Amino acid sequence: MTKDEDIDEVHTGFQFDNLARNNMLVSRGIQMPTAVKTGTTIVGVVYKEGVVLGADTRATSGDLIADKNCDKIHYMQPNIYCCGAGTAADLEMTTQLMSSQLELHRLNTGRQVLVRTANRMLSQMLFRYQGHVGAALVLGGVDKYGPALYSIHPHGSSDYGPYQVMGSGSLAAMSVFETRWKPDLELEEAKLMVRDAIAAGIFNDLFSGSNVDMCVITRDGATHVRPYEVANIKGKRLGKYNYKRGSTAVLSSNVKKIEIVSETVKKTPSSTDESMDTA
Amino acid sequence: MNIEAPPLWSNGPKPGLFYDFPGRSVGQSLVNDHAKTHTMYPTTTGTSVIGIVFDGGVMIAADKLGSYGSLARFRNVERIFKATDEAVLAFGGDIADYQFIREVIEQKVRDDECGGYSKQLDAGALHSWLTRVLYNRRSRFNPLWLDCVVAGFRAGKPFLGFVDKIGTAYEATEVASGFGQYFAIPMLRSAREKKSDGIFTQAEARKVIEEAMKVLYYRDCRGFHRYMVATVTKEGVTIDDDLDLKKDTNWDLAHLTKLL
Amino acid sequence: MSAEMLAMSEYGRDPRKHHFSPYADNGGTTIAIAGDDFVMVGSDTRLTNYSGILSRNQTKVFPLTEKTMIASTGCWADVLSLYKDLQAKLTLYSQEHHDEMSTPAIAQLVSTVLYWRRFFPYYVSNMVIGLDEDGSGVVYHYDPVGHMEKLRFSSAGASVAQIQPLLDNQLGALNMKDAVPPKVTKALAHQLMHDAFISAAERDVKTGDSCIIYTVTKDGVAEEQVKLRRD
Amino acid sequence: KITYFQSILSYNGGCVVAMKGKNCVAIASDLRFGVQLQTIATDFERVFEVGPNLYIGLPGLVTDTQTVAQKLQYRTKMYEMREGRQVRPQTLMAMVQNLLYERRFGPYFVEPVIAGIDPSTNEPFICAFDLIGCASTPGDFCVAGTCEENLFGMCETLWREDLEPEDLFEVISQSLVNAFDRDASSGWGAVVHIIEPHQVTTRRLKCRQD
Amino acid sequence: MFRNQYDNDVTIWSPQGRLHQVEYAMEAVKQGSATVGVKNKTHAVLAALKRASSELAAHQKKILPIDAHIAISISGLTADARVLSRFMRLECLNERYAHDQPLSLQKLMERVGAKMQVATQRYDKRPYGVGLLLAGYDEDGPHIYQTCPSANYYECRSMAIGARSQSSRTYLERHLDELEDCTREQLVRHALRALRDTLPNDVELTSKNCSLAVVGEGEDLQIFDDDRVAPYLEGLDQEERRGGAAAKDDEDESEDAPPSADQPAGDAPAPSGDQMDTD
Amino acid sequence: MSSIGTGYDLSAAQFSPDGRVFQVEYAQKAVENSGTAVGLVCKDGVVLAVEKIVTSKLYEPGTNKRLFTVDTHVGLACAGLLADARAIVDVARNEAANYRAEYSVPMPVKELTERVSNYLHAYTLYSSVRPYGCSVMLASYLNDSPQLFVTDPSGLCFGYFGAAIGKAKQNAKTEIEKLKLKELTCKQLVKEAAKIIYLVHDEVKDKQFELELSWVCAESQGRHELVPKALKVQAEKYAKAALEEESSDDEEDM
Repeated sequence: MTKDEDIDEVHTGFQFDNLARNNMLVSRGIQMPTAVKTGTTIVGVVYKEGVVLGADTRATSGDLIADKNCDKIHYMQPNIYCCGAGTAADLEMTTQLMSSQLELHRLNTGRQVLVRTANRMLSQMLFRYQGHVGAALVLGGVDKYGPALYSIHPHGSSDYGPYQVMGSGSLAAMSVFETRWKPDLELEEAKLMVRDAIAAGIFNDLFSGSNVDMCVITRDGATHVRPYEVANIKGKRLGKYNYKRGSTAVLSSNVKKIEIVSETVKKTPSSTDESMDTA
Repeated sequence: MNIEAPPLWSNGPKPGLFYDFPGRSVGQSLVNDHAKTHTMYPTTTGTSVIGIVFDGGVMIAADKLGSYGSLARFRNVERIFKATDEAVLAFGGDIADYQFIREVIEQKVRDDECGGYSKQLDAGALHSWLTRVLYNRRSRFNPLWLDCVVAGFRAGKPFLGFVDKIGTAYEATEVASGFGQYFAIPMLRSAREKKSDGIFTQAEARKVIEEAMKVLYYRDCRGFHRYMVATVTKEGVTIDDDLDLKKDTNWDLAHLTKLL
Repeated sequence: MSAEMLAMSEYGRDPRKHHFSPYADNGGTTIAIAGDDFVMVGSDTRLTNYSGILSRNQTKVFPLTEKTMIASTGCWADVLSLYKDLQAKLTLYSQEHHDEMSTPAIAQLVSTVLYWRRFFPYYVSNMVIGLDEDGSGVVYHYDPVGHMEKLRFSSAGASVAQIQPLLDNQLGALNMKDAVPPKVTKALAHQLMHDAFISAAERDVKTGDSCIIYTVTKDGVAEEQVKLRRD
Repeated sequence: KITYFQSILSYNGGCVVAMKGKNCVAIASDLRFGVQLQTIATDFERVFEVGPNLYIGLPGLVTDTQTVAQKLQYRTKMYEMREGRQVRPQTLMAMVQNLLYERRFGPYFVEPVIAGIDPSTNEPFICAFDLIGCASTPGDFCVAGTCEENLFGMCETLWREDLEPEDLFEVISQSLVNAFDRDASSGWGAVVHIIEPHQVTTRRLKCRQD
Repeated sequence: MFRNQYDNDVTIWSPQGRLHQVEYAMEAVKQGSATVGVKNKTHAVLAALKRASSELAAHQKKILPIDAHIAISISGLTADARVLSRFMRLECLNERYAHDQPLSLQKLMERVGAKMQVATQRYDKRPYGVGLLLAGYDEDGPHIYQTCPSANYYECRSMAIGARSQSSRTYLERHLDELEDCTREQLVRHALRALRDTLPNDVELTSKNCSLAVVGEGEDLQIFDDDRVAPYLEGLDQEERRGGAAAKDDEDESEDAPPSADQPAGDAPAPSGDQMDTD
Repeated sequence: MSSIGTGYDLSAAQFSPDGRVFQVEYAQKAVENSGTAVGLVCKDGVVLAVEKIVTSKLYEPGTNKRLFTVDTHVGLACAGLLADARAIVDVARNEAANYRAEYSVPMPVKELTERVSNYLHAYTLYSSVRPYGCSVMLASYLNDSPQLFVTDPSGLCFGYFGAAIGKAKQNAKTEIEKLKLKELTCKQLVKEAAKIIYLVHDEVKDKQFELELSWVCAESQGRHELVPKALKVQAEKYAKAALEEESSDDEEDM
């Protein structure tokens, strides 16, 4: 008899059922396709009253730009945000997962989550996956000890400091901080520095591009500005590419009408599991 | 001069090598190229070189470290030299290859000097020549492991050019090799963009070069605090060969990277 | 070498290992469109290696004679060498024949020169464009080892995939009912080239900064530069 | 043995494109099912109906196209039964994301594209994934498959804002057909779905058969 | 039958320390039609007299381009000149290929000299039986050079070689001081007048028999033949011939070529010159 | 030269019955047909001077120099066929460059001259080539030591304190012997060298000539250079004055 699990196993965690097949393909000399990466410039800097995080918005797959305006600054907690560079899916899922873990932690302890806690949990998770989860992060936030800023490497090591950079454009961004950073920055100084650092990545690193996103975190909360600055706009086309209707030769056409039904959803006690979607 | 007298008769001795007579034909390569393997990796290396064009001249800089793998092996290696009044060259990559090519260039310059030609090799000519040399070596799979920056004048105008070990060559108002490409280029470019006319004075150029060298010293683990700067203007070449960044560096930051 | 290896910056590799490849991918995109009495060719001006921009102002179109140009992209070292080689051959030819080489003859020469290096190829996408003996525009497209095809329009280089279908559609009038290929005017060619570069710059990291468009007519070569995004 | 494809994703060929219009979306795909350079079938549907005005295209390795389609069908039906409501495009996106990311280390070789209209807001929605479930939700169009570069080039030039359904049909059709004409692994006919709140128009296009 | 026993090979010195073969080769230069080279401060000009071997034949080329900044005109064995011109062209090409700049005239002359010298010293060679005039423009300004079969070369303020060229040289010596400061047009005129002085009184320069090359500051080499040379000849036939040495006979030829500094001119009369095509 | 014309003088690879190689001697004749060159060694350097005979007004002044720089520290003066001499200069330059490439120090002029003379000698061995028709003088000032060497078409080579080659070498030698070379400096010697060239120049046979003067000495930092213009003008003035004095002396004698 067919069980649910045979059709679609409902397990948590990673599934490895395709692994044997895929390894067989690899052993026959077939290259595995590449996932979308965020080449990326991400930075963070501590200023007098908090932390400023910044990111570009380009996602690439090889030399191709897969997404011109992706969001690389992820919400972790009201007082903590995290910028990600690396394999896009890993970043998306890792931050999502960790965000809910931290929320649980907050609910369990009834206290604001410490940035160092977020750092430790992320590091440990990434360490567990031995670098196979390709996430490089800049984690910043403000807690009762004040502002804190970390970078976390895909293998699980992490680094604490007043400014952090990650991604393929990190060297360009680093040059900005190395020349201009000083203790006790004012907010505007910090924002300008972050903007310039991201711009250095956008304009000098091929795998970073499009806009500057920014997130300012203070004791009073976070403001995530997206975009903070549109660094590049698409050129204006000279031509108008309007096709005469009927230009395309059609073999068959079929119209399916849809009956529009109004729909309301009521919460019932048994559906709490499903509605636990905090994202 | 390249015109070599041919052998005195076919397969005979070449004049000047007459003491090989009689015998096998001389002057031919005795080594079978196919059986040869070439060095495909550098040994003692120098790191970044950076260069920038300013109003009326060009400035380049390189530090003085020769690394042997991760060992900071030689601490007083000069990687910039003056070829003529219109050309200075700086090299990153294998130090032995650099010293070899430097000898060759110096002999070229000496040949011109002895020939009494009024025109000396300018930066454009040397840049082009290096492109040919490096491309030919890469095509024979026997590369000179070098990134070259050529600075000076061409036809009376400031010239700054780059060639790498396979012969990729271009001219630009700012060039850098190695880590300089990642750290220094963004700095040099944004400094230039901040100028409304995009033109540096010599003093500004010097300042931005110093800044860039400092960042490279901070962040490139093959970088070093002792460095050289060469400036080419209409007045000629000046080389400052004992500069030191140490006094300008600031490590206060170190205390802020520990979570207490 | 895989695209991944090429894209990976030098510093990103294992610092203890050195790797020698005689080739590099320095990007660049070119488009050529021929008209009845002109030919237009454009290139972007970005020169790249690994993840960096070497130059924002490097054309990839070079003059060969008064009425012939070559557009080359790919391994820049090979581009330079190929161009120098062709220049020397054309100079010798013109001195020995007391005349410039015609565009079709140059086209054949390029094919021969490329095939000469069949087993250590120039890693270059080439187009030869010019006016033929009748004064009408022609475009020759090559693969890296010398296969040659005479066309009315073509593109080559990093963003060829993005651009070629558009030219097919707009100039070849493909896949449109009752449509005939339009007469190629300078205005149309310029507009398409301009828009194609804008689209390519949107989606290809190796194309951008600006494009230079050259128009070859019997009166000479006109040049125009248009800005593109710089990220 | 010679392989004619660079990635397993191109083994069977195929491509999908989705576009936003004014109060409408469209999704289109080719109809080729091949094995490397050999064409097996020219009527292979790789766009599947998930809800009345919600479609998903699954270009990639055909065995995975079908597996993922079936698994999704299972999950969406379960959702509809449990929830007693239709799957919204956003929800489908989350489901696909989870399905694919579960197999982060042994992925299905598909790069799905979703097009639909949110039944509650009538907002057009499109979204694309890589093979391990990284979603992007652009405002204009998304593409996937063997000729995605060609498609990007076409769409970047042809797409414009506020296309009416009929114009959207022309733009998406021309983008698709001209793009896959320059790709050996896709083509041999195309199907286009124009999705509006009140109707879905499905058209098969006349194309080159080579 | 030999004139003396020391003249049948270039490898043999005569007891007087002379090389008869080289001296005979110098005679070949005088068999060619005349050519003139002049320069002022900015330009160098060549003018040459073209011969046609018969009514039915085209006029031979006398002026050959070497590079954008150099031309040669030849007097003597055409075939030998071709070898040398090809050599010079390759040298110029090589300089552009390697150094991306035009070859300076001095370097070119040294290389040509070296090549020609080899042919004066070996039993398997014979000296080049051709004299050349080079006109060129480089970083030092305009130059006129003359080469001889003896492998000597001279930088000249102006020069004429070939049949009956003594009349031209007389003209040039007389106008030497005017040349330096004259205009480009005047310079061309001087060259043509000097060339005309080599002609018999009843023969004029025409667009058929005259060839002209001009190179100078800001001006790439241009060679004028046929219709293009006609404008420069306009009015020339009205001008008085000043050289006054119209119909010189062949006896004058023995002192025709300038004797070289280190090598006395040939004492033997020229051999009846029909053994090879000269131009 | 009793054997001249007997047929034993047609090849460099041929002895005459009385044991001479006439072709080499004939080549030396060519050297003696050329303008004179002198080389003088003094305490702080070497001076080279050449009488360059000019045969046409049309030639650009100052070209076709017979003084060459072989390496920065070596000067060369030649007499004989200029084309042959240039070939020798190329050989010498190659030798000097090779030595530098091998040892990265300037080549001692003695070794250089020996290499050059070996080369010249090779051309006296075969019937397939002719001996070079030129002699060369090589001068250098290295490590405070001025040196002068001369080699001729036979491949012989000797060091000198003062040497002369070319047409009037006998007269020139006589003049040189009058000088107290070891007490003079280069600056003074330049004038004497100019004077010698002016003295030995034969105005009847060769109408025009140019004086070429170069030195390699402490004054020029060990580099071989043409004598600075001002000094050369002075030297020529001195030479002309001396010449007039001498000719008036001659008249008195008569």
